[in-house]
Amino acid sequence: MSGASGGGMDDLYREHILDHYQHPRNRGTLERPYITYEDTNPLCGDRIRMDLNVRDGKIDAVRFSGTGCSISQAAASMLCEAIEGKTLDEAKKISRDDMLELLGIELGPVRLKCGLLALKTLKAGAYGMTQWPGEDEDA
Amino acid sequence: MSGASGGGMDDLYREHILDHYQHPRNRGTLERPYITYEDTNPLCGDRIRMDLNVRDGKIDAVRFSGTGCSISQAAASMLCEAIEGKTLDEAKKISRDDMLELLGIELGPVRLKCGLLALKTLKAGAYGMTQWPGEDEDA
Amino acid sequence: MKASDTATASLDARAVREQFPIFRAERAKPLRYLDSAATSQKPDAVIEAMDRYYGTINANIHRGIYRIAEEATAAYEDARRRLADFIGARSPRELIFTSNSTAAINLVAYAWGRSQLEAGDAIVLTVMEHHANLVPWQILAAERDVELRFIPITGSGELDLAALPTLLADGRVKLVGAVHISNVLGTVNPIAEIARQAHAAGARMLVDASQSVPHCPVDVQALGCDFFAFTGHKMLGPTGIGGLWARRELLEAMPPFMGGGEMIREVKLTGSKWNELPWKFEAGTMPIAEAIGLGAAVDYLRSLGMERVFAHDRELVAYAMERLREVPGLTLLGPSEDKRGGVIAFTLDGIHPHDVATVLDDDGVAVRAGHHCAMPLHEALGVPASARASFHCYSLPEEVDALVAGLHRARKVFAR
Amino acid sequence: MKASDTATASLDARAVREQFPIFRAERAKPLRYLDSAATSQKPDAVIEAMDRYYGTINANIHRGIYRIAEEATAAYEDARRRLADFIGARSPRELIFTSNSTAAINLVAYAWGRSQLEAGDAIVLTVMEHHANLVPWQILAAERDVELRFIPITGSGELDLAALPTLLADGRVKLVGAVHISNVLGTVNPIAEIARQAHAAGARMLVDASQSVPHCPVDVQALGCDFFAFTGHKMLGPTGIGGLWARRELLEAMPPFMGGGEMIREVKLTGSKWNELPWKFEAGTMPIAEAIGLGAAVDYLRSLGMERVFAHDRELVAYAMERLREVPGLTLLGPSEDKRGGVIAFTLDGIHPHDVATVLDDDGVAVRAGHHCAMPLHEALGVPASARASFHCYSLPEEVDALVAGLHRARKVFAR
Ligand SMILES: Cc1ncc(COP(=O)(O)O)c(C=O)c1O
Ligand SMILES: Cc1ncc(COP(=O)(O)O)c(C=O)c1O
Repeated sequence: MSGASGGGMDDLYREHILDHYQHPRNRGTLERPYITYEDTNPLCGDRIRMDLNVRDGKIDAVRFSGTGCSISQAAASMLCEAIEGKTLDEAKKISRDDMLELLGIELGPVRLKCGLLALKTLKAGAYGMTQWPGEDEDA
Repeated sequence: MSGASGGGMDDLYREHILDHYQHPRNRGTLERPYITYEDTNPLCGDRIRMDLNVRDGKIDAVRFSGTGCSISQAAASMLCEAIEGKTLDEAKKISRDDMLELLGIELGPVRLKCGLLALKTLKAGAYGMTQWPGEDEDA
Repeated sequence: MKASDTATASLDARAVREQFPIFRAERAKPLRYLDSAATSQKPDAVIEAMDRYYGTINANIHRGIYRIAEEATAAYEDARRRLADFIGARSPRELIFTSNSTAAINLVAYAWGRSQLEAGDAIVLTVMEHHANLVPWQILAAERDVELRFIPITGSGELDLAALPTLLADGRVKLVGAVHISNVLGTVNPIAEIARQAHAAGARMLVDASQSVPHCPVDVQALGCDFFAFTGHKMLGPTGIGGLWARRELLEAMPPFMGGGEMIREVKLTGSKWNELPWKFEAGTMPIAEAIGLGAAVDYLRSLGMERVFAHDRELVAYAMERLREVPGLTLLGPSEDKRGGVIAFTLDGIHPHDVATVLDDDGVAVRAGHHCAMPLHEALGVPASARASFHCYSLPEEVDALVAGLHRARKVFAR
Repeated sequence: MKASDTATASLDARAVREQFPIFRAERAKPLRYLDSAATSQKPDAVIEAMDRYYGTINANIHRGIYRIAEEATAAYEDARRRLADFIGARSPRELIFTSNSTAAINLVAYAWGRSQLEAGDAIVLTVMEHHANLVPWQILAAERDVELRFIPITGSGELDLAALPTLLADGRVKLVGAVHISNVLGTVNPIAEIARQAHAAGARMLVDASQSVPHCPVDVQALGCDFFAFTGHKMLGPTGIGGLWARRELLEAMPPFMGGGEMIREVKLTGSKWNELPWKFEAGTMPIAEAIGLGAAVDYLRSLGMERVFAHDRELVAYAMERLREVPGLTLLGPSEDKRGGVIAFTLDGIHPHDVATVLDDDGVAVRAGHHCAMPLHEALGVPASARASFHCYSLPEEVDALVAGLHRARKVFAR
């Protein structure tokens, strides 16, 4: 059983997390998004909205907005970076583990939901999936 | 804390309890009772009905009927014996402790309710009292 | 651990018994506990799991970010997973913790029943239901003008399934509810067949599994039911916890039951959005220690093997029936040994079950006397009350012997 | 024991702490537990009382005639008596065991609310309610077309009572519900005054006492309320148990909530008669061990003295507020020290409460971060979330010091 700071706090707040948190990429909204979806983490009130524009099956613009902790906001920023330019099908394939790999940190069960909120919002928006990615593992 | 058989089983089934159980006094019903009331012990399904006739303020006939264990039936039999010929006011004064003294045995919290069922039925019938006699002590 | 579920060697009840502190406690007379259908005893493993939670990781769950809160959350959700697996659920999301079976059935009656049933609908139950699977439906029936119908029992204490097609015939039945193993008769009911007929008639099937989950292998998929209620304290677990399993689609469609923290996703003064399954139905601080204790109970039962637990129950009940038939004036209630679990109720001529129990208590033999929360069944059987002996994995044949000796003694006392 | 309730010597928190196994457990970093508003830690006396039940007298209650069943029944009802006495109830019959505060409030919403409220009626709550005293009423309001009204808060985080007469003016209000001590702001609300106005307007008064019963002397008579809900796990007791006190006349008039065993007097297939108070509202096998554990918690709290427990909380909160003001960029939520209990919530500029909590966790400091099940309050305060420290009898000033040190550290991490 690993706690939130399984690898220690300094590990959790690695340079790149703080960097994405304090200098988020793709923060903002799109004017007439093709896809827009907002979700919250019921446990803490974190809130993420993802706006996507798709052209020729490719995500040609993506923005996130919302409020939350460094993990949820950095994750959203990283996810935007990762999917921009990808096809929707490629985006759909991004898994829970891929997201955690992007974050590069170990998360306990509660903060895991912060780390996965952006992905969850994307998936719900992009193809109506309303469960936690990999839900039963973190149920 | 004293169990059902606080004083040992042979104590509990003293001669006079078994005698009243096996040879109940006043068992039966009255044809047109002045007062009739039936109650059950929800814990076990024991059931007692008491029928009373009152003349000149005196209980001039009393009968009990119902089904139940030796304690509840013997208690009813003893209570009938005790109140026949008494005034209603005198009958109302019979307390929980008086009833237990009549029984002459120690009862744990569960069988206490068997021992007091007849008295409870009488009180409810005789003056609309709908609580256990001495309720808070045996709540 | 799963392998042992199908092990064939029989249970070493004497060794099992050593793991239950209540049987090691010193007392004037040894405890002969024959009331496991009312509540089971608890092994050290269960008590210790709860003490460990309280003593090392006690914290509220789901919201705490600090270490012990995350450990407590993981332990709680882990217990859910083990329990879901134990009964054959497809996902832990279908398993809602409640405070007991009664609360589980009331959850269905309120959240599903109130949203689905209307005047003119009907519910089919059985005459052998425990009050827990009767009174919630009576309350609903009175409120909504819904009709209750009952599957009767045969003379040998089995469900009279011949009556079922007629009960279902008019297509108004929305729910069929039945106890899996009767807590009085011990009868093991043919749930899969009832569920098949219920579904064919367009009704949902609810199973009161309070007496089966603790005693025999169960699989909600094989039973083919829709709702499945059970209770922790009868399955070697603590008081204060139970479970409701239901098909996910049904749970998704149901409105919540209790409102409060945790079951919501977002609250504004003007209204709220519900949380996901299973938390939509878990309002407020849950019985956390109890869920963890129940998880330990599941592990313990699995280590014994449910096939073996059931075989042990059935051996004891067969032995008890044989021995009880020796007692003059004794009437056994319920079916033959091959059709029942580890429960045996009886009456003794001229001696009220209360008095039977009191005499037995004097020898340290604990049996239940009364209607066992099944008044309508007793009415159908034509007896106001009965005495009942019931077993679990720690029960021994000499406890049956003590019971029989006590019954002979009771007859002597009352023959005076 | 009662005498110590008014003792003046202050609490020896260091000695108290020794009696809590969680603080004696070995761990890499000492536990600085500042989340008692979420759940309290448990003293040995409580855990041992439950272990003793399971290990020596484990049996189902009220129906068993044998010795351990009678002992278990007596222990359970004894716990009720002690709890009733602790909150000033006139009779133990007015005290219903529930599984937590949330269930207690839902009981009122279902059994009283559904039988008393109709379209056009109104309920007054406060903006600072915990979801437990908000969502049940939202569900009812939506179902019955009942209007919800809210007492707002002032800039300092107190109830704005000036608004109450207007809210009550049209005579449509049937219930006023308010939290006794806010679980976020720490505000101690003037319940007696609110109850007075509620009654004058013909409304009933419900108090969510989840944060007061565990921390200060309470007396339902002095408060003048009608319904009073509390929860065991916050008052040094186990999870899985709580209580509802209500005036007897109200309870007598209410229909039951959950149906099942024990709450009935007589069951026929066609209908049932309810049991007496308090059992009418206690369906199925209750949390027996938990009630006994809660009884032990009451004894323990009384031995400390509730005046002293409250004084200890308030000393710590005053100290914490003083120390927290040193932290640059920190904003305290709620009123001044003299108006609050042992709860202090705050925000830190530029650092989300989650991140605050994670940094603190690294030093073993356990605080809560989020909306603390009070989303509408956070909306009113204009912050999405806050961090919260809260105390109980085992809390120490050096835990506050560790909190402050951790906050300075968090500022450094996020200043990179
Ligand atoms: C003010 C208040 N009300 C209600 C509750 C709900 O208590 P429980 O979760 O034990 O039902 C809490 C605690 O979470 C609380 O702080
Ligand atoms: C068949 C059956 N159903 C339901 C129950 C109720 O269980 P609980 O009291 O734990 O809710 C019991 C046990 O009392 C039972 O035997």
